[in-house]
Amino acid sequence: MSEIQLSPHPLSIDACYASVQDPTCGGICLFVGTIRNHNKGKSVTHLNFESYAPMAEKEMKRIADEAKSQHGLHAVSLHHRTGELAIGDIAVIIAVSSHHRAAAFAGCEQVIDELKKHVPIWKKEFLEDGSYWVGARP
Amino acid sequence: MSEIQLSPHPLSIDACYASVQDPTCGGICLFVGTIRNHNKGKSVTHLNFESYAPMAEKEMKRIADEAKSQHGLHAVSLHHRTGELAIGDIAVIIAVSSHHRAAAFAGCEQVIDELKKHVPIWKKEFLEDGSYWVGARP
Amino acid sequence: MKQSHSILCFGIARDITGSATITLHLRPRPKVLDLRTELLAQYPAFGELVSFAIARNEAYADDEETLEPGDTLAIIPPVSGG
Amino acid sequence: MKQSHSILCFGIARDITGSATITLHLRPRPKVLDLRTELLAQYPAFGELVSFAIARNEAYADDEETLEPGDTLAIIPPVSGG
Repeated sequence: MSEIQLSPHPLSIDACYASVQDPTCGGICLFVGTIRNHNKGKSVTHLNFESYAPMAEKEMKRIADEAKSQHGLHAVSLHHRTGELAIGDIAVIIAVSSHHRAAAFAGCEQVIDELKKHVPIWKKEFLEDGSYWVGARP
Repeated sequence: MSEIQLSPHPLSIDACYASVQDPTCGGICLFVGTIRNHNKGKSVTHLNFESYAPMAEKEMKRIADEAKSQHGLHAVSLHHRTGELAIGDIAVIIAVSSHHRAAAFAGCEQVIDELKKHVPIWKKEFLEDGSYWVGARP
Repeated sequence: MKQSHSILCFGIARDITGSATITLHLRPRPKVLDLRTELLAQYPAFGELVSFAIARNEAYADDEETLEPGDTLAIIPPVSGG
Repeated sequence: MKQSHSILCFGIARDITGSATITLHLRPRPKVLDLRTELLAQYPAFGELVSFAIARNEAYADDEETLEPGDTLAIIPPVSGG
């Protein structure tokens, strides 16, 4: 089972956890990405996530499905927030359940690594003196 | 910062998460261990965790501190349940925050691996036709 | 006879073009590479980005793919989710 | 003149000894290894376990450590937390 959400509403760790929990699995690995108050020495006040929603959802589903089959996972859940977020808000949650603990860790790490490389979501950081699209320019 | 709990009360993922969350950290890795409904083909009805509490707390603290310094983590939280648990109940939660994502995954996995090797906690599984201490006999 | 294609712009691509959708006129049966070349000709600022990809029908497209009329096209500047 | 030590028993160790605490009488200034040897002599069932450790003052003890009167001792059968 793999389940994805791209949502403008606050994300819930419990909801992501519940969607992969299963009495046959002993171990669940989660990754939670939050908004940091600084980036490369600059002070961030808030930020905005823009997405190409239909393609982002397809890429999220593909990444979750690939991690599931490559690591023999029981279930993968991947939730990503869009819109304006404040410092400390949750941007992304990944939950992975597996019969084998090491596979849960490896699968969860693969999902966040692949998401950061391929899913069409763009982060604009707002500083005290301006804003910029993260990672766009060298 | 490292924080440990050995508790007869239900564990909270949100509480464990909150104790490591920090605006300077972008990534938190969690591991949640739950009670499975089977073990080596046998049907488990419930189980009981017994601990040597003062020593278990010292070992938990040592393991959390070592992971923190070895992987350069920001914070580690390690909560373990004791007493009688039902299928699906949470036995252990580990939360690790870090500036670097890969370190959070590696540190979290180290904590659960070390806990399973060294912390004096014993699991008695109750099957439909008896009970036994897990891992005690070959 | 040129073929016109409308292209979605996201993130910094929208800042560069000044619009959420642009229209480019390309040779008949163009490849993705033709689209990239025309885009750089009209908007040289794309050359200043770390990289950019083209999505065709909501999937990453290779430079050698041929664009069909009616394809949904988008410019994908460097992503930064998570 | 033997020295008596009380020892905490957890998990399957309590099932084997039938008690949460046992008392063993050892030679003066015994080592952890002497305790293990006496334990196996009195309760051969410990030899059937995968392994067992001895904790001294709430930490794992090496076989060569010397036991002092007043030490808090415990039998640690294979752990299974998590």
